[in-house]
Amino acid sequence: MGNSTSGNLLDVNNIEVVYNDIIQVLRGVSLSVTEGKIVALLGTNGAGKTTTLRAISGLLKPENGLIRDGHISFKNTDITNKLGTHVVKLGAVMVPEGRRVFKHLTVDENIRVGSITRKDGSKNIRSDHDRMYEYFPRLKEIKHRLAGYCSGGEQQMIAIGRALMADPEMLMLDEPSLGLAPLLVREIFDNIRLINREMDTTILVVEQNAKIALEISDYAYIMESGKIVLEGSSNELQDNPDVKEFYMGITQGGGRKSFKEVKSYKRRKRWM
Amino acid sequence: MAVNRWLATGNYFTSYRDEQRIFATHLNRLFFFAFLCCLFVWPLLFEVSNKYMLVIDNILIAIVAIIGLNLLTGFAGLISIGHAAFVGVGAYCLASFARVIGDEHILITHAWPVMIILSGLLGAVFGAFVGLPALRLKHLYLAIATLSFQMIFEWTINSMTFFNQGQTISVGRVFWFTGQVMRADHYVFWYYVVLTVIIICWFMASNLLRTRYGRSLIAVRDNDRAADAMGMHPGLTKVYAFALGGFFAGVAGALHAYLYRGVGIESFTLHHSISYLAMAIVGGLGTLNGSFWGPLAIRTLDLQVDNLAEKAGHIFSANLSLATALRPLAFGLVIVLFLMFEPRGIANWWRIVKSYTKLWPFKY
Amino acid sequence: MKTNKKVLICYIAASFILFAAALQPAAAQTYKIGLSLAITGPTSDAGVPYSKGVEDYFKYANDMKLLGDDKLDCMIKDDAYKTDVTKRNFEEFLDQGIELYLNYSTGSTLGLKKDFEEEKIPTLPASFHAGNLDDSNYIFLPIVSYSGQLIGLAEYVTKMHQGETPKVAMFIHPSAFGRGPVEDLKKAVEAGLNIEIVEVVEHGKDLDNTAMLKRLSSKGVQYVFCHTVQSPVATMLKDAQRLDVAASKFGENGKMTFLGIHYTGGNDLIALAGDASENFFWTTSYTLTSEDTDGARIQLEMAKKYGRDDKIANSHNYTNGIMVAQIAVEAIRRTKAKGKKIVRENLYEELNAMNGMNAFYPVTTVGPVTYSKTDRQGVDTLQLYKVKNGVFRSTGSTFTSEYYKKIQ
Amino acid sequence: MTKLIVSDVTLSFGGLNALSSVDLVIQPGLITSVIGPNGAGKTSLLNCISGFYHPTMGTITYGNHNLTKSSPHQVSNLGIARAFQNLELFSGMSVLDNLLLARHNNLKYSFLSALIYYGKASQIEAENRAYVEEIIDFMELEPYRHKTVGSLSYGVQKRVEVARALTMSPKLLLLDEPMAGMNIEEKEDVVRFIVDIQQERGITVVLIEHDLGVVMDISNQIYVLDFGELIGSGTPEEVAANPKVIEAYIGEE
Amino acid sequence: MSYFLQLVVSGIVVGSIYALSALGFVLIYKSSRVINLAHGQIIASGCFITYALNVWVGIPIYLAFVLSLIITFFLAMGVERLFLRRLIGEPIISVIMVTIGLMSILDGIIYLTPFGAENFSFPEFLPTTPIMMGDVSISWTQLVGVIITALLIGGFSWFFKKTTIGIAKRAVADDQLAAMSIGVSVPKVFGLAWATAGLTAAAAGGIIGNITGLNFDTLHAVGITVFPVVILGGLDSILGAVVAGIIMGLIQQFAGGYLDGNWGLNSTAEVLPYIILLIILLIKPHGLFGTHEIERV
Repeated sequence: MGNSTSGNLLDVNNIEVVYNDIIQVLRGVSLSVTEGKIVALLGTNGAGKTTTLRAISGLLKPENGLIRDGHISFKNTDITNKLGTHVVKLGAVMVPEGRRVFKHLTVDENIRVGSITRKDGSKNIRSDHDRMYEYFPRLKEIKHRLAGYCSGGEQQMIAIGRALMADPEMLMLDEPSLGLAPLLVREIFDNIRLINREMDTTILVVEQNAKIALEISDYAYIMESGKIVLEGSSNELQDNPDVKEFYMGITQGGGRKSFKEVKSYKRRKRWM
Repeated sequence: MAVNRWLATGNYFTSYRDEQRIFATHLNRLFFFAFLCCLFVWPLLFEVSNKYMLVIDNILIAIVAIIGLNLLTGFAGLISIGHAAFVGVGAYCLASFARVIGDEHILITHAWPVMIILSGLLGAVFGAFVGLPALRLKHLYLAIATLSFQMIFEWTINSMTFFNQGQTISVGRVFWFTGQVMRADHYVFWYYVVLTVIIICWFMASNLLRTRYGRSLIAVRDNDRAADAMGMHPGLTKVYAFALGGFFAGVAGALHAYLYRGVGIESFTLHHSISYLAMAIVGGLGTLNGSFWGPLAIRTLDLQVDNLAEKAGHIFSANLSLATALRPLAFGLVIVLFLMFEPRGIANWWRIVKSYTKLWPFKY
Repeated sequence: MKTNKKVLICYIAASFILFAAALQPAAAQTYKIGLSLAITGPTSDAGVPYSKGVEDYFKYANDMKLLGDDKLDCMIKDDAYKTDVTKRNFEEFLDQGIELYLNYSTGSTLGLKKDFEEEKIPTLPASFHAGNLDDSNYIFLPIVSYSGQLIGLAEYVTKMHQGETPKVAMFIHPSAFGRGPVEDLKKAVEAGLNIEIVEVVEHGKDLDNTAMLKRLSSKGVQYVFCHTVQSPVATMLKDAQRLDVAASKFGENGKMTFLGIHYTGGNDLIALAGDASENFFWTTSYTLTSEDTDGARIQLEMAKKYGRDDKIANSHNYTNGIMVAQIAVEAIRRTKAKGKKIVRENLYEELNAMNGMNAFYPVTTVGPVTYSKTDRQGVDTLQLYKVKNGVFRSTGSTFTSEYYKKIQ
Repeated sequence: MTKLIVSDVTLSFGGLNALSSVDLVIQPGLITSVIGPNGAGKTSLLNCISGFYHPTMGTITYGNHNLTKSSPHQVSNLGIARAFQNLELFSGMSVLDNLLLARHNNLKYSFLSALIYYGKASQIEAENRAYVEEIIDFMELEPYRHKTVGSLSYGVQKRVEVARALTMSPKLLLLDEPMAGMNIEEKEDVVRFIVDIQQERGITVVLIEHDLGVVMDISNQIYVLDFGELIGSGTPEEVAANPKVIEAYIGEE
Repeated sequence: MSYFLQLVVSGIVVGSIYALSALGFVLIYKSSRVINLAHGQIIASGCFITYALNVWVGIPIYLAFVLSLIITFFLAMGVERLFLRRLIGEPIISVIMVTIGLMSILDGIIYLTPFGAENFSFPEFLPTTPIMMGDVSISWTQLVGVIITALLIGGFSWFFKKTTIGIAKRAVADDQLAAMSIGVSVPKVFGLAWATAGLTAAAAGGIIGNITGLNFDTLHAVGITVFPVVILGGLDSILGAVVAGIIMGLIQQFAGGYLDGNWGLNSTAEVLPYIILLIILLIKPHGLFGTHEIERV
């Protein structure tokens, strides 16, 4: 199966992931990413989105996780349970959740270290390095500051820049909007779209903020408790009433329901 | 339906006070007291050689010290590479008295329970002092600070004439109601004393752990910032943890001095500190019953390795270095293997055994 | 058939019992001796050859039937230089029923002194610390104490030194073992020994002694008395060579002559210090294998017989171990010869009687062992050795320390 | 009821101002929200109030008490409790133990009494256990009572975080993004708890939150921070209409 | 004055040896946050390997030295693979205790060799006449030792600052998961850290062995003596190791030179580093150059 040619950049086929040999997090997840597109993976907390990303990028091991069933292929190469290094070398890089920059390294070093797996000469690396500063001009100003002292938005840019330095064909982003102010979220997502267009990088983005994710993506999957429950082109999903209600907080009337009302409704339920 | 207080099955709690009991069922309590009785009675029934009684006494004293280390390192998460120095402070408290008032003074020979408590208190004071850097230092830096105190302690004892420059300071034989405890009864007598001390210490420690004074230790270990926000002064709590550890160590030190009838620096070196840590780890950090398993395991291992080394020495008589190598090899391997395969120590095996028998006679 | 078998078994058993009973009075006895020492841990470099010496000599005594058909069983236990373990070993030996005890370190000898008294067991330590003898009746030093050795050295210096009062520094081990003789040497000076003690240095684990050597040299120190183990002495000698402060012959003006007592010298020092050990003076009561003596020959033969390598065979601590074993065997032999039972009290008596006509002459020492109720230091005679072309050679004749007797 | 007054507070790290001259008043009995873009200094402000940071300039007072130089445990002794943004739970302990720990200040018995666990100590401990149970009930944490906190889902952990702060029986509760990373349903739950805390228990709440929807719905008073400066304040309606706030925060949509 | 200068020179010599020994600690700590208490044993084995190659096998000393660096490089890598790999992510105390266990195991292994109980010394291969600079003298052995130290330390600081692999090693120390996400092979980095630490340990061992002779006690005591140096320098700073090493070297020399023998004090060089360490830590809790944890509440 591993070498079947599907035309997709990434194929995830019915994978099951187990942590510590007992806790099953993914129960048969399948998805595929077509080259050059932005694909969004949406879902609530604990649905298994992050685990899916980690399974793809070979980062389950540190958390004691294992793909027990199913397989993943990237560029028609089987990468099931392969180590992170291997996957990065093949061209799929993940930006982990929660802006995990190297706090004690400077911004410049953070970006530079992203090129660790590259073998295509220091010239290319240097030109890519400069290009990162073009994408994120803000980072150039704070080049020599320790990344740990940068703001959340800056850290997210560093993390993305760092991942791009590996010259990936596919970039995976894990909740880039987490804990960021609305204005920044927009900026980050604009950047993502830009990267997709200018660098021809395929993007797989995991998000909770369904609204903005559906806005920029071409195709989307929705996960719930370890399974894909819905998929479709982003435009379709945007109009899906269920998606609207459960993931975007928009009632059927089109308006937003007030949290206070929810409160009194639920309290009534509580007393009943 | 009547509450069944004998077995865990059908034993439900009707008040919060019930839930906080040390013994969940009467059966537990019964077993515990039966076990205690056995501990007290067996030396009367069997003839034990002095050597083995000494070994047993030694294990028991180590248990007292390890209860302290476990509170400090296991529960409060403060690594101490200077526990032998704390034990030494207790021993040298007694030795100082012996130097000043003479080793056969009535205070030492008759009022020995007072001396033991006094040594504990001095250990606590010293512990608190050593713990002061905890107000500022964290993790490894704090561990190394305790190492520094160990070194300073050794140097001080070694160079001050008051402490006989580290040479043995002798401590007199004590009196009991039946008169002076002579050589023949010495080790058995101290067996009973140390056993009693352990029981008291165990009750004190387990009581402490179900109150705010014990919980605060665990809080600063797990998350000292949150502990701060909960209203505990993280620094002072750590200092208090050191004092607590120092108290038990001090008591152990005084007992050691009485048992060996003398105090010399050789018993309180860095090597001993390391071996205390090993006991705590092998026993199981952060569990009270680990304090019993650790010393038992390590000291027994020591003994067995010695015997083995001797046998090896006979077989390879031309070259004793195999025997020489055995002791450190075995000690090292035990620590490493435990950490790699059972980082929660022997206490975890105990827990597993207990959970198997817990719902007896009903299984899951 | 069944009954036959039973009868047979009964018969065999009965004959065994009878046979054993008949043999009982003439049966060879085994005497138990215990040795606890540091085979591992600190000072194991001295402890290992020492233990081999003891072990080999007892084997030798058994093989050569020095005690007739009786056998010696010496239990050797490692205590890794820890007093606690020594105590445990000692208790075990007592449980096993030893009649004589061999101990090792200064710390444990001092620590167990009271037990020796209570148990009334004669003890021969490898530590020659003079303090071992205070308030104690049962400890017998095989040779003269560190203090005696050191004062002997000092007397040698006063005798050979030309010029004014020789200025002396002491380089000692930071422990009871090292500090032991310091006070005694000071007492000897008060009693009229003509040296000036400029400084007493306790060494640490230094990688460099420049500071100390420069300081001593600036204070005009000409002689450095060492009382420690080999390794720090070696480091110091190397530094002295580098700083060019080491004398090339005894008492060279403006330079320092290094002298040491028992545990500082021997082949280990030469092994560690190499060239720098040249011209180091050393005193002990033993014969060395680098000299052609009877003791050396017997020692080398014994080592060969029991398969020891050259290093052990030539170690002065191997000699040291042979020596204590010799005393033990001799005491037992004499007790037995008198037809007395081999028990602690009799051995103790016999040891105390080893003087005058009854003095014991071991093969590996430069003088006789003499013990009495008041003198429990064995060999009082010392020999001075000097490193020449990488080996220790004796210089001058044997001597005993006079001032040491005066201050006692 | 006591007012918390932050006046003219400046906080700088190595020349960088996290807060500059911030003035605000927390009225007792109300829900006050602080909003602002990431890096605006909201968490820094909370850290200043709860004693983790000490302002470079300015004062913070709570009633008659000056909190400017107080450390966290001193602040908590005054009845100011705090829930953290990045979970700061005792993750190896059960939910119950976490909450019991929060009662630290409310337990008054001596060390000796604790050693023998007799009389006062045992009585107070039992009372205390009962109180914790009440909070567990209030926050609907019953199913998780004996579970290790680390093994719970993120959403529940956040709830434990709030519950723990509440267990301290505070007069003023500081909540730092209690709803970050939650889906809408979970958010609704938390909102309900917050409103209950204020209305049923009469506890003053200071809330830091990104979700404007939530903030607008439940706050009585809103302060808006941007780059460490206060750029607007008032009722939800006032703030929503403030052009400066719209520009800095919501962006032009 | 020349006395003072001699103390300074000797202090720097001893200090640079401390720095080189401390460098091993720093290399390991910097990438894996492990403090290796068995470093003294690795230093000793490096020294013994050099000796064995040189004297027993008969390889020329410089070649033997380089070979021992290589052997120890792989030895340390093996140690990491065998013992520490499984403990990634365990609490500090476990890691400390594992290295203590390792210390015992290596002790045991060394006791199996002749080096355990016997003493040796390197054959002289450098001129034994000291180099005199006015009144101040320094031996060739010491000079060569200082030069090797300087080269190694310079090399490693460059490596960490300037090369991508060096930065990657620091990155691993910072956040393992993030490092893995960009394709850094964490196990490789840990192995490499131990290997390089082993290399420096062998170098230190070779130098110390030439100065003091081969006595196991003395050699593995260096491991403990270097502790205050490592902590004073701040655990993860190479510059810190150098500065702290030299400070400690100087302190010990001055203590030996000015305190000992006066006021009844003796072997103060043994204890003074610890006292000074405590004082400095109270003022600077992360050592002189240690990284402060960036904590955000």
